Amino acid sequence: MASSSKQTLDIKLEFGGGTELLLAPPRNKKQRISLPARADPATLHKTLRQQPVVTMPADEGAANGVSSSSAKEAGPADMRFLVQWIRNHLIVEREELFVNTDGEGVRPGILVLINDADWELEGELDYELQDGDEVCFISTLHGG
Amino acid sequence: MASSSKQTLDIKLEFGGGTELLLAPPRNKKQRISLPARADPATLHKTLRQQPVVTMPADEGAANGVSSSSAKEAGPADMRFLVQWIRNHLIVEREELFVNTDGEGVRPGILVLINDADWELEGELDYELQDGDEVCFISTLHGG
Amino acid sequence: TKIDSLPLTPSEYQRYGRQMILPGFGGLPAQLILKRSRVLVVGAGGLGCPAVQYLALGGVGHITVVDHDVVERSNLARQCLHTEKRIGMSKAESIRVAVEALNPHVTLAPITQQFTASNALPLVSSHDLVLDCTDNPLTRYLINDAAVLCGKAVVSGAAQGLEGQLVVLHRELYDINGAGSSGRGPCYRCLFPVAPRPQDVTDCSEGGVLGTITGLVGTLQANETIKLLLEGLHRSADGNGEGSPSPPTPTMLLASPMSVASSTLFRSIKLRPRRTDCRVCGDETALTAKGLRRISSLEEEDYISFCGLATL
Amino acid sequence: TKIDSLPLTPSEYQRYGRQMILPGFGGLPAQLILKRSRVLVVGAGGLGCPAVQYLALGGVGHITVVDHDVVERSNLARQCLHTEKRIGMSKAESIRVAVEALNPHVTLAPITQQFTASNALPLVSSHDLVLDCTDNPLTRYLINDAAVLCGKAVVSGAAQGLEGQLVVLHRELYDINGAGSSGRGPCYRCLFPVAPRPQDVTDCSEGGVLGTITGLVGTLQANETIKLLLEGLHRSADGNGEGSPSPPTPTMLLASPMSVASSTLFRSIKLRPRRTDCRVCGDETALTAKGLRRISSLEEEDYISFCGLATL
Ligand SMILES: [Zn+2]
Ligand SMILES: [Zn+2]
Repeated sequence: MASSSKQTLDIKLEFGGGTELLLAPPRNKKQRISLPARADPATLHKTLRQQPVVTMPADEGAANGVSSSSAKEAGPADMRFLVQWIRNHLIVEREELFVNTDGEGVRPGILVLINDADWELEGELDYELQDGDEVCFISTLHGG
Repeated sequence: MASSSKQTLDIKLEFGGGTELLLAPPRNKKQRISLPARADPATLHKTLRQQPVVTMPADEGAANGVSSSSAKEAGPADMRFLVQWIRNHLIVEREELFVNTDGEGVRPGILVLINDADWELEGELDYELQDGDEVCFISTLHGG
Repeated sequence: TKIDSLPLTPSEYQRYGRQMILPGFGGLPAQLILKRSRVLVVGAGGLGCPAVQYLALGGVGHITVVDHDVVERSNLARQCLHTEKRIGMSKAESIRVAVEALNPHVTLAPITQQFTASNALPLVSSHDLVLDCTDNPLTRYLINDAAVLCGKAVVSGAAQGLEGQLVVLHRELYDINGAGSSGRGPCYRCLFPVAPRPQDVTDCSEGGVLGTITGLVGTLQANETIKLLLEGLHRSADGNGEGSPSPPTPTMLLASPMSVASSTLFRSIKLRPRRTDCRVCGDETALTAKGLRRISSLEEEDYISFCGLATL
Repeated sequence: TKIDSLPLTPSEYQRYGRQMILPGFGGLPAQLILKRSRVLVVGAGGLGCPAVQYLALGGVGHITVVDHDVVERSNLARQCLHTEKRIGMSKAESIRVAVEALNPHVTLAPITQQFTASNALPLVSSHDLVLDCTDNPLTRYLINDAAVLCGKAVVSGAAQGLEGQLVVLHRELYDINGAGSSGRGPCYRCLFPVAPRPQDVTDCSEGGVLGTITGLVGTLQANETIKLLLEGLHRSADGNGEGSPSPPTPTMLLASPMSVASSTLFRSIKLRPRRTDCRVCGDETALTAKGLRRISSLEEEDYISFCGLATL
């Protein structure tokens, strides 16, 4: 709770191609979140779902996220962490339409973009998020 | 001639909607120029046309431009200066299709954009150019 | 009443079903708004054809097309609603024939006269908005001035060579609270107070144009029109994020889809706001202060001199 | 010979004149390349209609359209080449009728069968490139695999809801010196090595789609096709800046033209390069190292299981 704003990353999220339909209403396609800069595993605990966060003000993110800076296994916030964070904080139903069956990645058919580039160019799950990054989740379309 | 690179501004130019047809071949729609940071009036002299510059390397711009930093009337490079610079260095024929009849502005029907915004939002001819600015000259289209 | 309980025929329900179920479109209320809309399309060429095509397919109920030209073979590489067999027919009439086959549920009213200072106001005032699909500056200023005098927006498209431009003129702006209109965006005269000289104007017959470019811009004009017609509905809906437009900064879309650089295929540029001393949409005080006369009658304006065409 | 001295008929000169004079198009040589091109369009629906429309108008000489569906009324709000009167007719045949009226100088070959593992290779190999205008992942993988096996590029479009996507797959890349091909961009399997589960796939009949979106994407597919067909000509020309493409970074265009935010109307995203261990376009060494079997016969591939459709 004593976290300073330096312990959070300002991340712009965007959802498209239908992935926005998995979010809590009003299903904003564009959201700005404050992500803890250190990926404390406790953050990912499902009980945090009690506090649904739709568009987080900067300090609320910090309060939610960094419960203890001395927690073991905490590392820089990477895409692996962000995917879990979104699953726990933003997705309200049918999370299997967002995450992979292994629970770690993103389901087949969702393009993940980090600053408008395919995340496979950036290291995928291992990419360490930077303050100001823009991350998009776009479902590929099949219609014609 | 003793100018350092700090005395030049790196400006991205773009020409579209047909204005690129007024340029010297190969009529590159996108060009990167080094503009003297101080608008020395001598720079604008037509005799400089002897040295046509299509896509200027960084130091050539400085050499061409800043003949003397003590020249009177020198001020920060503004859009008025850039329009003249383009007229003298890039336009090879029919310059009346680019500049206004008053010789200072740009002819009616050309949209001027500074960093993707109408230059009227930025002060038009009086706008002082910043290093890295992107300036576009786009002729309005009338066809259908 | 019976009409209210079944506002569309079963055939219309079948036809429009796929768009009515679309989240963000607006369902039956949106379809009914389109059905009751009246749209004026000036120009039945490279832009007018695809624009009318998608307006008619989408179910815009009444479309008036104004064009005094006849179909020529040189039009056929881009003007998608005309055919080899209809060479020599009025373009407006040719579009009527095409639309009849595409969607019998919409009315296409062909006007085979030129759009002039004399007929501009009655034409514009009897429609909800105007699509500028013309090919010359004089008509563009005329459409603009008529639209401003009638309080209508103009969905203006242009295509030439390998480039296209799209802008909505004189559009109503809404403040972020949705509390109502907060004025209008710039009109064509705000953006271009001085007409280009005739020698600076190239048209498609001199400079050439590619069909996919006019097709793209015309389709986007239809899209923008549908967006504008449904704007009120979407603004009043509590919405899903798509449904509540923020105040649109006036922008122009530049399209260069033949470019090899992906960064310049499409670009939105920020435009200046309305000019308070604009001769057609400006404020009385600003005009008086500058000694400018407001345009109040199109027939009293000398568009020919304004466009530098008097001595040609 | 006589044919060489007048390679187009006077009627064709009249028709294509406006695009042949266009700086950056390529004049008569470009028009002749289009005339001699053979393009395969899989899918005669919302994307196939506008794509074929502008390919035919532009003078692409031979267009084969594959679709086993028949025209239904629910198609007509977006599928611009079909008409009320042709409800019940095969879509491929309906497109043939439409194109005959639009441009008698091009050949439209309708194939009223499904595109399958059995007919994919002969169909793809006899054309210069393929437009993917289909509506399901299975056919998208099949088109991709056939195109890679035949060494052809795929101009792939998709539209759903209020969004569209466009990407050229397996395209030849050229190094900046124009010294020749420097390999290929990613294919569909490079981008999506694992198929989406059926429950994650919505199609237009469930999710809905708007006609202006399919119109936009289909028109852009035609545009991209013309760009690709003329790429060799433009690369060899000393050019005017338009004429010498730099090596294209693989990109995908995302279109949300109904969005109110002008910054997201169109966006080009950078894609990953070709996957060396891609099962269809990968390198032998990388595949062997990973113990993967290269796809060499479409009929031996189990597309139904791959797309998770076996148990449905
Ligand atoms: Zn105005
Ligand atoms: Zn591949």
